[in-house]
Amino acid sequence: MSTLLFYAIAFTLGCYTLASLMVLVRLLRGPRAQDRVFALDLLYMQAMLVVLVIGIFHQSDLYFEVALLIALFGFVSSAGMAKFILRGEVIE
Amino acid sequence: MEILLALVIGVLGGAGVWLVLRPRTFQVVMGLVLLSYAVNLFIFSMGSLSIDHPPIVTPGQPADLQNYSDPMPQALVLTAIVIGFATTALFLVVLLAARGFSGTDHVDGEQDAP
Amino acid sequence: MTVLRRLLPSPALSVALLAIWLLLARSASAGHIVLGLIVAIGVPVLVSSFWPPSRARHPFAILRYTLLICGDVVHSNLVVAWGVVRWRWHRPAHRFVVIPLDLRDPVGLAVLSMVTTVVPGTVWSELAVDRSAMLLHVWDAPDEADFVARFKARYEAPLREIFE
Amino acid sequence: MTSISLLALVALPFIGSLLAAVLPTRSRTLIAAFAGMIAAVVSVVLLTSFPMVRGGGVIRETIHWMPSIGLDLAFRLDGFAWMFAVMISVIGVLVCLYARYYMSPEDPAARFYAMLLAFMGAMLGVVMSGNLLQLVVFWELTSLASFLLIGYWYHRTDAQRGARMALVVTGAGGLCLLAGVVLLGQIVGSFQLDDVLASGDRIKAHAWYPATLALIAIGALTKSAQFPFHFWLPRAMAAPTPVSAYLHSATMVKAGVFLLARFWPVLSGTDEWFWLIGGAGGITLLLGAYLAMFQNDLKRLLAYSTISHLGLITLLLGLNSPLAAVAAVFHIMNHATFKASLFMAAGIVDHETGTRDLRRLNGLIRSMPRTGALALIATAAMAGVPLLNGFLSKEMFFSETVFLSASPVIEWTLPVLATVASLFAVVYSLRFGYDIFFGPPSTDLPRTPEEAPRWMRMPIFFLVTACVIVGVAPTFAIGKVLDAAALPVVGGTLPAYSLALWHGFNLPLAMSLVAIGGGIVGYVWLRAMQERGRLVLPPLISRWNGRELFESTMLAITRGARDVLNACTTRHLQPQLFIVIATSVVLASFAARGFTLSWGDRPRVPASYAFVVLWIIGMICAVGAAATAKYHRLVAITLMGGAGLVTCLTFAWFSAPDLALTQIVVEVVTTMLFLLGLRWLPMRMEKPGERATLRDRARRVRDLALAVVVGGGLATLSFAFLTRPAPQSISPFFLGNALPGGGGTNVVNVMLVDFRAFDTMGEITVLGAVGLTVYALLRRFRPPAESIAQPDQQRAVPQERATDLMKPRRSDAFARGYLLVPSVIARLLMPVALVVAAHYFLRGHNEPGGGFVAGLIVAIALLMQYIVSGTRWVEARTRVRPTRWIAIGLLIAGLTGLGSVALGYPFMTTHTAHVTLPVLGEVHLPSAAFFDLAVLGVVVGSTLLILTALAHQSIRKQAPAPHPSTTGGRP
Amino acid sequence: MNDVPFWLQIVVAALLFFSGVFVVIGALGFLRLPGFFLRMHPPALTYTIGSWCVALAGVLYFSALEGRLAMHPLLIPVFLAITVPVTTLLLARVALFRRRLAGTSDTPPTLGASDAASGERPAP
Amino acid sequence: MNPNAALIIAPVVLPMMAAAVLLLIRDSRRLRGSLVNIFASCAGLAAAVAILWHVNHATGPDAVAVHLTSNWAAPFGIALVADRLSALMLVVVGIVGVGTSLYAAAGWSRTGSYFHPLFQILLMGINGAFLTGDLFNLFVFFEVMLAASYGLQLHGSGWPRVRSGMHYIAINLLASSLFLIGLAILYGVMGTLSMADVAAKVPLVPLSDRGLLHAGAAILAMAFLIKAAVWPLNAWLVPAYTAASTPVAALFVLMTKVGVYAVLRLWMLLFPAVDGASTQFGGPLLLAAGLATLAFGAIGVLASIRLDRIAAFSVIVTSGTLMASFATGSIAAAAAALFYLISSTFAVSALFLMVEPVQRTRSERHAQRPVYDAMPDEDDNLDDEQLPLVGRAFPVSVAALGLAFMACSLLVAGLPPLSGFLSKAAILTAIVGDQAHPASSSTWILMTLLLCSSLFTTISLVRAGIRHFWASGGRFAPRLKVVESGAVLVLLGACVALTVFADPVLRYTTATATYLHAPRPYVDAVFGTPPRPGPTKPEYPQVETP
Ligand code: NA
Ligand code: NA
Repeated sequence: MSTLLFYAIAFTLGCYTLASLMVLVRLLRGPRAQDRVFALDLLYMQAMLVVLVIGIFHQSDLYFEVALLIALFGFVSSAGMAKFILRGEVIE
Repeated sequence: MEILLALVIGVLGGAGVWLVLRPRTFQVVMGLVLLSYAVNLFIFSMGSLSIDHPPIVTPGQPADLQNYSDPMPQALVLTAIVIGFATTALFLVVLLAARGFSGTDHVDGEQDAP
Repeated sequence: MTVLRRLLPSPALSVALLAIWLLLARSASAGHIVLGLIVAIGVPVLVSSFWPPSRARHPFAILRYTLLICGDVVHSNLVVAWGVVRWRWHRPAHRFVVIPLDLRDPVGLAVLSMVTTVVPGTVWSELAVDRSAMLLHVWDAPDEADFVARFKARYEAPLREIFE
Repeated sequence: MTSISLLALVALPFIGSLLAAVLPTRSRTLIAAFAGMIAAVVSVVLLTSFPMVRGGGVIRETIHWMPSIGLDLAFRLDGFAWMFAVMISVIGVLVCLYARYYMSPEDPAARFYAMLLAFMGAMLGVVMSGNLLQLVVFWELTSLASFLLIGYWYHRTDAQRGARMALVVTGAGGLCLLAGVVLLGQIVGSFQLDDVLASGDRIKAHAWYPATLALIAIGALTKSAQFPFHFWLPRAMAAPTPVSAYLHSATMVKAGVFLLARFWPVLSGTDEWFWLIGGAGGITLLLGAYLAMFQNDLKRLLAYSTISHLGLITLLLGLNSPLAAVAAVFHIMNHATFKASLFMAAGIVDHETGTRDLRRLNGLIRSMPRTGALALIATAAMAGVPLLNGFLSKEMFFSETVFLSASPVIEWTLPVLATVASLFAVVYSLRFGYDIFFGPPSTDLPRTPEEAPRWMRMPIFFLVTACVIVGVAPTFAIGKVLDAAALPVVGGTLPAYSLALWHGFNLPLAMSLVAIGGGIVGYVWLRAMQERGRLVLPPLISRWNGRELFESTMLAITRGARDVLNACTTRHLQPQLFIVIATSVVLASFAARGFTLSWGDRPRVPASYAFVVLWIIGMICAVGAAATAKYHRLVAITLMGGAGLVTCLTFAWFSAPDLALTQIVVEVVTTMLFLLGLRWLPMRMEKPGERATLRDRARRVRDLALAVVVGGGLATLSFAFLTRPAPQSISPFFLGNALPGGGGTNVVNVMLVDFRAFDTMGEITVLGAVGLTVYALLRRFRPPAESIAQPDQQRAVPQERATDLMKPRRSDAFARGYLLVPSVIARLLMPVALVVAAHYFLRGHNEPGGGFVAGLIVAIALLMQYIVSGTRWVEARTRVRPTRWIAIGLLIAGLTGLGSVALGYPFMTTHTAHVTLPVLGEVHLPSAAFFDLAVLGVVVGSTLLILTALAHQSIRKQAPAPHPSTTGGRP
Repeated sequence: MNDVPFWLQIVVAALLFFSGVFVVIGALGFLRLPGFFLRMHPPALTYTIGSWCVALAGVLYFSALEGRLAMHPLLIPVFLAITVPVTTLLLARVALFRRRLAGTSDTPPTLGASDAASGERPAP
Repeated sequence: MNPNAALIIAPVVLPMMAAAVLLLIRDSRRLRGSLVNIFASCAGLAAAVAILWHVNHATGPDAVAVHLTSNWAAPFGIALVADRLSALMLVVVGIVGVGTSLYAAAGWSRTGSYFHPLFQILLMGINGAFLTGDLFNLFVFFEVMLAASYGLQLHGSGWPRVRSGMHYIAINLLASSLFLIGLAILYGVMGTLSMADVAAKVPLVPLSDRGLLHAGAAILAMAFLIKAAVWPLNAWLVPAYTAASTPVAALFVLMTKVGVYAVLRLWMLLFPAVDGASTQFGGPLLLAAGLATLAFGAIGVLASIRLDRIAAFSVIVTSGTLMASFATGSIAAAAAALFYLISSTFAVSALFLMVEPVQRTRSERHAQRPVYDAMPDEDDNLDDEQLPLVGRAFPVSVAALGLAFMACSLLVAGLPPLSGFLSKAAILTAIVGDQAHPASSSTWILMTLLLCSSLFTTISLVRAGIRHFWASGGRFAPRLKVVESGAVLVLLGACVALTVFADPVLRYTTATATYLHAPRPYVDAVFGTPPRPGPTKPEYPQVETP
């Protein structure tokens, strides 16, 4: 791992986590439920990105699997929440 | 980092305990979930934590805990996660049933329990 | 023919699945191709009760459309990012826009929704029950009519070509 | 006869009891004859064996039962036991005969005689026990049998109460006896009676002697109805009279004095013995006689008289004098004969007149002269009139009190006490004899009295004859028996005594005369007073009622127990959880004392600021979830998702890809679960003006403190482990053997399906069981009233306006309205998810993944279909049978494991088939893959079972017929 | 394992850099913008260019590292494109529904409300 | 592989397979389900008896039978260990299982879904817990047992069940967390999970780590003590057991024994009398807890009017007695306690089975009024003012029920002549006569409490018996089904057999207790069992561990 890449990755991770903090503020502040749900969804995305970047950092493919799962199924819980807010029940 | 991880475990556990002691069923089940996070991380922290040494055998690497992270706690946590999930599901359904019977979401089924 | 149709209810899907399989496997060895074929053929049969046969055609149109979207995504990203950065000094003309739809195919509509989602600056907000119109929230649309026309031409028309 | 089987002798009544129980219950003559025969056989065998026990002879028979704790079936018959056994069996014969006439034809005879025989057997067992523990066994059996006999007329409240009281008092005494016996056995080193009888000195010198004595004494005194345990005996009068006659004369109450006499050689001779046994006997003697004078019920009068006479026997035994002990043995016999006959007579009176009230019964001698005559003789014996057996033992007692050498106070009190008690005895005997049989005949009796049948009088006649013969010619009639019986009691050397009728004019005779004379005067005076309505209740102690004391004590201890219980336990969940957690904290800190937290020297994990931030986010999420769970459930679920996500990232970061995968899918499913459940929980609104009470706030502070302590403790512990050098772990073995031995590079997966496959098997079973439970519970789910209606959101949609917010329908290819696009996407996702699941499943052994993750992926994909298309739509298109998935999964798991057993290897041993296929080349097919398939099956089945069972509630609630078993459908 | 050429490292670093910057801007917008519908726009940066850059970086980096074409990171943007619309669609609908319910001004009326008579009736 | 070793997995795998098969049988096929259930239970009992037979007759190292699941040597794989203690417990489970499965066949499965599969899974969990030689596997089987028990406890639903079930589940989920934490600490200190390995490594734990070791053990013990219903951690038991349906409650009697077993097993392995630094660590605490539990249970029995509550508190009494007796550290007391365990398990289980049939006899009047609630009327004994002096015959079913009830009462209260008394007498003689531990105040307290518990139980059961069998009002002759009677008969018959063959059993338990007090044979057997060389492990062992 070269220094350049190391710093790039450090910067990127820093950006991601900074972004996560901002999203967390939104998650806590709301004001409405949809804001929070959206924030959670975004948090999943950022987490996925963190995992991917760590994978690059460690030159390892294993992290990709986790990211893939988040990409594929991270939306399910937020979609469920959205439906719940909209209709009062998830499965009709 | 160790301090912080320990702190995370502590905070998760503390929050879980606090919720478990609350009077509403929903709080209790949330508490159990948080507690299970704490416990899983706690078990996990018993092994030698290492970064980028997943317990996936690479031929030629000596099979020791310097080159791989400890697989044992991971196997335990894996089982614990599954069992925790199952029991959470069960408790949730039981609290729903209790709510159906008692008409309240108090853990004792009493509206004004002390 | 019927046997083939039964075995291969949606060839496009099967191709896509095979591609996904090979990407996941990170290998194009004989073994993985065989496995991938098994999966690609078997899975659509398994889920056929959920999945009505797709009517997607014109693979080149699909490719062209994809490339178009990719370009728009990059462009819109810059626009929205820039908009966020200078939010304090300049407010974009954000508004709801009703877009009358000619596209009726559910899959086409789904792709349209993906497009609006993927392209920053548009948020799919509502679809009329009869699929005759959709409501978009647009980041910056100074001229509503112009936006509608551009949108329909750029995004809806190709989809009608592909799906109808 | 040269030898007899004591075991057979004791067993015979029990066997008879069993047989009697199954005889037709109304054939009372047959059953009575059968029971009498049994008793007669025992009597005859015993009587013929007298030569073997004369002069210190002992018959022994031992059958090993539980030699490890020193409990054997050891039967031992010496002269004393023989005397008792004869008494028990002979009076038993008479009672059987008498009961035949006494009991009503409607009374269930089988039960009566079965119990009577069992009782007889138990008594025989007590007196013939050669092992102390065995003695306790039979002892408690007598309590039990007497309980059943007293409660024979169980529908009557007095029978219930009397039986219960008798059992509780004597049963408790029996338990004390057990304790005493255990101590005694420990002192002696053996429970064999022979050994114990040979260790008198060691016992009395032992530090445990007082405790042992007290415990055994309590056992004996309760049984013999001695003060302060005397109150149960009059209550036992609720029993049928034949039972009373038996209990009061030869059995039950005599067991107590039997025990005292049995242990006399080894326990007596000390001051403790004198004060405890003698004191209790003396008080009982006086108290019983005193109370007897005031009784108006025939049977109760006799009961108090029994108490008094047993007090006399106890007192005699307590005097520490061999001669007194002999007198005690003699009085045991005498009392049995006259008391049995008196009860039988009382029973006849009761039977014939329909009442037992002394005040109503008068002049019965005219209507039943023969019974009257017999009863009068027996009464005289009870009163101690010369030429009857009662007189002899009473004289022996008087002379003992007179010639006893003790402290001056005792030397003076005892004779006075004896005389006064005797005087009282004369009074109550007169009340019994004169009040009933003389005076003008009663006219208002419930029944017109007639002479009893001859065979009913027969037993009385027999007993009264014995009284007379013994009274007139004691040495001839009873001398040898008394010698034989008293010898073991006094411990080997019989003191010189004379059974002569006439000892000259001496102090004892004077005391007798005073007693008789004073008694007559007292009777006349008492009668006069009572006719004026005074002295109806016993003065001084009429308020002090043992029975009431017992009842109120029982009530008090029951209530007290309830109070203690309420103080020691709780019905509420919160205190329970608090106690569990607090106890854990206390125990753990107590156990960990001495441990000092050091900073450790394990190499530190390199700092990563990204993770610092992420963990801070995780902590904020956790605290936020804790804070919002009460009023903002959805927010709490969201925050919990955040915490779970951070947990997942931590796993990923610290090289646990499998954990991260599992965590993320479980997270998704858990969230869905919560959302499904949220539908049925009540809205909670934070009331702005509401302030918590002080108590609530105190509780919160307390809980917060505990939470902080637990959190701190967990943090400290994990920090300790994170910084300590790792121990010598077994893990390197797994790393080294996963590939060569387990055939996979993913060590964690190899552990799950090979090294620790047994765990995984249990784990999927848990999952299956939970799925089944959830389903079963939800089939009976009754939604709360306010949740049955449509959710607010759905009602808020204006019905008259077309809107895209519509429910999914069963028949459409895609959902409509707002769900159109999501449904297309969800359906597109389905095949993709299956491919991904297949990918994770197949690579699990070598890379992160495996059956569990694959199973959850499948489940989530299906769940998504439910969300966008609704339950009916999905289930119309596919028949997901979760239970079958579970069943097949478990079967595959079990069969995979058993397959290796069939091959001669341990359960779950992995076998790998190496197959060479045309295109693919060599393919390894490990049996672990089958096991992983089983995992997948169970995971899919259980998850779907849980989620769909919950989802079904939404459609169910709209169904018009809310019968639980008809809706929901079988999955 | 091959060495990754420096020029490629520069490319990868740049991609990562862009990804980070866009993600932060997206989050910033999500945090700062007023109104839910406005806030829904910036997060698109995260799941479009944010993820694309990283995926591309992954493709380049791993291909160079392993000496063969490693296209699998591209699956992530593809899957995101498929799945993300579900949540955003539903959430936008939620916001719309709630605004209509609350009677917030400048909320567009229900689509197709005018031809309700001819259209299908909503399910009860 | 030794065929006996193969037998060891039967008590676990058999019920699991049976559960799977039962899942494939439709709920409507009740008879078939019941038959499979009974058959599986009987087969389980047969396997247990065979194991007991083997363990009892084998000598030397064979006396501890080890099954290395997955063919991995200890401490790496999960070893199932059938020693004298496990075998004994298995037989107890088997007998109770047969009894309750018979009883359940009377129609109890109808009140809800999946009764039979859950029943078998519960048996599987309990058997697994008794057999496993691995700490984490113990956790897993605890969870198997608990998961099934949740379902069974809630079987039939209804508010009392759900309420108590919710409490029961909450407490046990917490206990499971504690279990995991304790387990993790032990792993952190010793790096192993095999019980034998732990036992071997405890003496090597450095002094500086003893605190951690003890803390881990204490937390682990908490999990077991909750299961064992030790005061003050037992408030969940009575509501849960009394609310459960009759056969379930009878089956649950086994579950507290699992907690007691776990404490006993691990305490003996971890802190044996021979280990220097931590010898019998926590012993006084266990003793105190046992005594407190015994006292609590006895008071509870006394305070109870309802039969099911009496039975439930008897479960607590049993736990307290066992815990206190084991904690005295005396071999004879442990032996006697094991004997007591067998007897009391059967007895209380039978008592639970009788709760419902007995209530069928109850008259309306006495159903409402407990006997002790009011003082009796003023002394009134004259016959002519009372009910006629004519007895009433018991109908056959009542008589049978009454006899069974009486036997049960004798057994539970520890009154002669049945095994209940023998076991109590054995405990008393053991604690008083222990040469190694001269009688101390705790001995006397235990003795007093034991006798008091007998007395209180007698009082309560007499009260209940009178209420049900001697009711003065009209009484109903209950209809008893053959399977119900058979179930009670199985359990009581087992007690009678225990009474008759008390000495062989006590000799067995004495040998067991002696063996438990010196864990060396256990450790040796586990480590002395080699995996079978085979196709997948030709060059075994590849990696030696230190
Ligand atoms: Na967009
Ligand atoms: Na795996």
